[in-house]
Amino acid sequence: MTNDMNIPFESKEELEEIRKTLVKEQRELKRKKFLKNKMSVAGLCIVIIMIIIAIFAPSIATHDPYETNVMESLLPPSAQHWFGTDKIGRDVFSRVIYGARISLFVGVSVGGISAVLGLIIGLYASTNKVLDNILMRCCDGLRSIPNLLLAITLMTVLGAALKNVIISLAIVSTPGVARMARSSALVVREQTYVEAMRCLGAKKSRILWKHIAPNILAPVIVQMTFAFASAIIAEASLSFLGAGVPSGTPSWGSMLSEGKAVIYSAWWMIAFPGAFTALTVLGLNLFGDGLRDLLDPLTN
Amino acid sequence: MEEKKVVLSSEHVSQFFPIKNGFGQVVNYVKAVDGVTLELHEGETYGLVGETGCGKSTLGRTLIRLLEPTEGNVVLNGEDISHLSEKEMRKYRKEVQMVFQDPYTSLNPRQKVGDILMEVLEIHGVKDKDERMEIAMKMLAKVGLRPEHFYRYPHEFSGGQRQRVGLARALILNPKVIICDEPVSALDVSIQAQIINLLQDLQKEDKLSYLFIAHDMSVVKYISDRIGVMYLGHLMEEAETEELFSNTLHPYAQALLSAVPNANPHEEKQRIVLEGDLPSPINPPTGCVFHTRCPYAKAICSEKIPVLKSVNEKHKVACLLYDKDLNPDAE
Amino acid sequence: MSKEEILEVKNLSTTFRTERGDLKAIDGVSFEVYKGEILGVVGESGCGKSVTSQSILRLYDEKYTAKYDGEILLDGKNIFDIPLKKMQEIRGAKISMVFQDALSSLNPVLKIGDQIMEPLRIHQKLGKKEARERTLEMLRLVGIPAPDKRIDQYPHELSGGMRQRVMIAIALACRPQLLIADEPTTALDVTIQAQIMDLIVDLNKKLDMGVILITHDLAVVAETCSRVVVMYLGQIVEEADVNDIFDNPKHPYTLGLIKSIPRLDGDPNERLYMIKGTVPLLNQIPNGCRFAPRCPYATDKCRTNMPELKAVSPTQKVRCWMVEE
Amino acid sequence: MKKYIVNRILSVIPVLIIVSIVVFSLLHLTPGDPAIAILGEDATQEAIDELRERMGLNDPIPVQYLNWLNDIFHGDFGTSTASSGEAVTSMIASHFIPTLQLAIYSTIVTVLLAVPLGMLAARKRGTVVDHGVTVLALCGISLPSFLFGLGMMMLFAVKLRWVPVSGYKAMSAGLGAHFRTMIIPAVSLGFMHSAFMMRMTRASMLEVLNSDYIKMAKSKGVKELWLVAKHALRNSLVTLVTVIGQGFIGALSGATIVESMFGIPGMGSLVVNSIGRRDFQVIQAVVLLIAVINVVMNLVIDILYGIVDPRIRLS
Repeated sequence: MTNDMNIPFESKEELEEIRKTLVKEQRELKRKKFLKNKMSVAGLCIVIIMIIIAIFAPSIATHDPYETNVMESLLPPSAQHWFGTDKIGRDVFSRVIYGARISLFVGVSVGGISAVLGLIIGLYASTNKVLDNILMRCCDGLRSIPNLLLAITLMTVLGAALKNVIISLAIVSTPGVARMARSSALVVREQTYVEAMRCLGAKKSRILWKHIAPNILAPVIVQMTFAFASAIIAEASLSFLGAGVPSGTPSWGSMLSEGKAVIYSAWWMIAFPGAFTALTVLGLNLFGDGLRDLLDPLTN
Repeated sequence: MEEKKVVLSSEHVSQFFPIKNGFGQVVNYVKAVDGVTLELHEGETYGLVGETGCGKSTLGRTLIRLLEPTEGNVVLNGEDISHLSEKEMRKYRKEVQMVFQDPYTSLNPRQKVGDILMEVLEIHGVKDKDERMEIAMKMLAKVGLRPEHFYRYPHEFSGGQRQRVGLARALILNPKVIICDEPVSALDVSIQAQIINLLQDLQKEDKLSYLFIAHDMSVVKYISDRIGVMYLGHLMEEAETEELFSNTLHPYAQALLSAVPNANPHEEKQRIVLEGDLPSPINPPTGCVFHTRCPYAKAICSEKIPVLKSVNEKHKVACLLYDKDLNPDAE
Repeated sequence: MSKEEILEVKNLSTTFRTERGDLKAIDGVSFEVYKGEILGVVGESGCGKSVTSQSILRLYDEKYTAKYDGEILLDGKNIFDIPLKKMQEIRGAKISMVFQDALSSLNPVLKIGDQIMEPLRIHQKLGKKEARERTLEMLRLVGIPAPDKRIDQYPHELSGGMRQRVMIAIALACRPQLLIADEPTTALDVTIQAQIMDLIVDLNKKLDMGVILITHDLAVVAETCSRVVVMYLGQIVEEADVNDIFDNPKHPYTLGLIKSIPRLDGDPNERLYMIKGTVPLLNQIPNGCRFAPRCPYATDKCRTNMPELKAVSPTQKVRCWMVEE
Repeated sequence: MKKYIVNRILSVIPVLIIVSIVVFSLLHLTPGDPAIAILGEDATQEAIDELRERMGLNDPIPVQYLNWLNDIFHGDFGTSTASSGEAVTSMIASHFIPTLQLAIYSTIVTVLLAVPLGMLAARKRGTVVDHGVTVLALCGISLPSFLFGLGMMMLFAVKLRWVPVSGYKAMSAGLGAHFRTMIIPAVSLGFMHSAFMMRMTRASMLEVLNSDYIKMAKSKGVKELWLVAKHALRNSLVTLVTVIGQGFIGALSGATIVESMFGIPGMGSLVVNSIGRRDFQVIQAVVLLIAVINVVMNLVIDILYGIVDPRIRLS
């Protein structure tokens, strides 16, 4: 044969063996690399804790978040009410726990929708000039309207409901993801391996989905975590302004808004929902930073 | 010399890239390749040299139909593939393939080497997975890689090894013609030697024809049977390697060859230094594009466009100095 | 002939602090540079030739990333003893540098005239008018046509060859004793490369300065250098006059390199020699002679202890056990 | 350069058109009939039909859109349905000044906080200072402006009583009073934007400091101070122009929540109040105006970017 390094062709079992060890080795390498980045591990832990809280809210919460009790209005944190009570006697701790559900649900769905839509718009915008112009001008149009203003306007049009909050925030954050996906796709499109696949006769769709999409997935996923985080802030802001979830729903934003009204007397009304909002968003941002290095193949 | 079978040829191929203004109207053209005629014979290595911006890579991409020629035709094994659609072109992909310069961007970082090779087979209808794996494994061995490389990602390979994977991917469809676009320029000297030897061994074994595009003259001289020198989109001179170096005719080719340093300290070289800068391909000089920098330029050179003419059966040149019918007082 | 020595590098090592621990990029590099000579430093990527050149000017950040050992003697003084602040008097005045890619090495938002004037005004405290005059003179010296038009242009408005000439003009503005050229023509076409190499050789004679030419292209070395240093994996493996390097190289790596390059006057049917294996990473350096795993003549002795760089003739030094017998 | 400016302006026109379409359609998507909203529930059908005719609500949508656009070009944003027919244009005019002031003050806060810290972190890369700045930036991004504002309000207004909890005093009411009411909103709005700007300044400064021309300048013997001030700053200035410009736009259009929280009668709180009153004319006008300002400001920044960077100016 042509070259002295050529070992006779192994049997199928040996190859399977080699494959398993290599796959395990590659996964181990990735795990070790992620654990090295302390900050993003901390971020992941925070996010996991929040998810657990959201899922097991009923068993964690000490009271029914909606049950009012005028007798116990504005009590400071005590053994009975860990985070104190609000103006109409509802237990702040239980409402914060249930609030986690709202925030995470909004965050996940807005993050997910804007990532998927953004990826598709970005990919197809990178395919031809005309489509690119149309799609990108629409994105620029939407992005020039400030996020919160657009969200507020959409909410007033659609009416106060969790479903509408998600729709509005998805419309607000999709253009950003689309623009980023499009610029990454244009960079990938110039790479030689895309040209090579065209030489090898691959169809346009195969190149788009099997070669361009996987290579812009990493930046899109990272952008998704940040979209997730900003969706939580946006939902809180909307509820704070009274344009978010219907009143009475235990959302961190609306609790903060109620807290502002009694800022002189009830510090706990602001402290606890505020802490949870900030912590969740910080966790997501830290995790997002760590994810960026992990998914970037070149840094291995 | 019996007439060799022509596997790939370009007939007056031109490639003009339109320049558009703000409103999308075409204002001018970048004349990257301008009327190049060239034939690649079976089992031969045709070296295509020239400096940056001379259009050699663009010509290579046009011959493999990554780009559609603006003028002229590309003929592959006797069939005109100049303006075929992507679907029609697919069956010809088995006959001509390409190897690229930059090892770090020519492989999809998200795909394992094995999948890269198997996907090519899948595209061309090899249905059975085991069969695809077997072919891919054989091809890896053929380019000097070991079976466990099958499951590794491109970033786990050195530059030289990646070029081997690129080569394996190009050869897996058993094409007869390979266009090598500067395959060794990005590699270190010792790795370069390994890839050059591998290319030559594969050529002997499968009777491949190479269009070897490069700017490093000593590599091209070593590996090519015939060499073509390009300047600003035009093929200036074409000759068998020995003939070109011993009897260089075109003034640009003379200057180019004299500028190439030789790894021999004793040789005192007398250099022809070209004045001025490379003109822009957007509005190249009239007549012969080299006349603005040519030491022998005459008035006629700025009027008439030289045509590639045979000086003998091993040597063609496009220069009015040697062209009787265009230029009465030629040699 | 007693050559006047400009610079002597003694046992220079540079260690970089990375997350994966300390990496010794160059280990015990020693050589001299004489006035009026062009010393070629040759080696493949990763052999440490660029690190050597930038360590001479202490360009690496010494607080967090790099640590130097050994000595570099300039006019008898060791450069590492000089406080970092004082190094500015040497950079650009006594020793200056030219890099590979002029487009990225010239400041894109400053006119080239200002960039040439800068060393003149720092080191020689020239006034604006006088500095501009000297700049025009430098532009003419490096062969740039219409200097008075070019002086007020920006780097992106010049061609590749001209940008390289501007960089040489900047480096030579204050007539340094030593010019370090780090792969000055690698990014250029062969005709422009010939012009730039001629310019460097011409200026070397005219200004009688020493030049360290760093390149991976043996052909360029053959045509321009008088003495050559071959580096492998952070160490010098051979040092000799250019004729000896090509006519009878002593170190197996030098021999391998020369036989593996296709030569213009070489025989096309002869198969290129292949040095087997690949260059190991800096954190997997083999013990003993670093070239042992790839050396066809390696013995157990080579694989256990490291040979010294020994003089085998007044002009040739080799780091190899084989030379001893 | 001219070609650069021309196609920048050309690319802005479609964006403006799309913005106007989006904003106009928002008006038409809203449930309920504006005529009824003005005349009230018990108005007679004829009165409602007559008003609809006068307001041109029965014309086909495109005609309405063009009329609406025409009015805007003449500076008439229509009349507010909720607050008894007051001209929207005058309402906006009165609310614009506070928003502008808040935007300017918060941008100053942002730039003073972000640019030096960003550059310091880049200069002292990998040290404690660098990590400190990175963590600070992360907190800034994770802390929504209204949460940070609430914190500041509790500390300075409630506990230390240095400033009133909310309320706005115009310049005319004395500089001291004006600034006492504006300092906390400006800082809370500025802090969040400074987090983004800090990271961007650090990244662009790092890129510049590791560039070849800084290495070349160093090898020319340029002193440490000049390296940063002349070479590095000039280059990062090019990107800083964009970053600061975006910061100002962010402040101008992002102040909604901070304004309403601190009771500053700016455009943001105008929108928030209009939500309650379902006054779509006002919301629509404010959103359109801010979007247009946004687009125009981006155009100005692009052109400024071209002027600062010779590679574009002379291409």
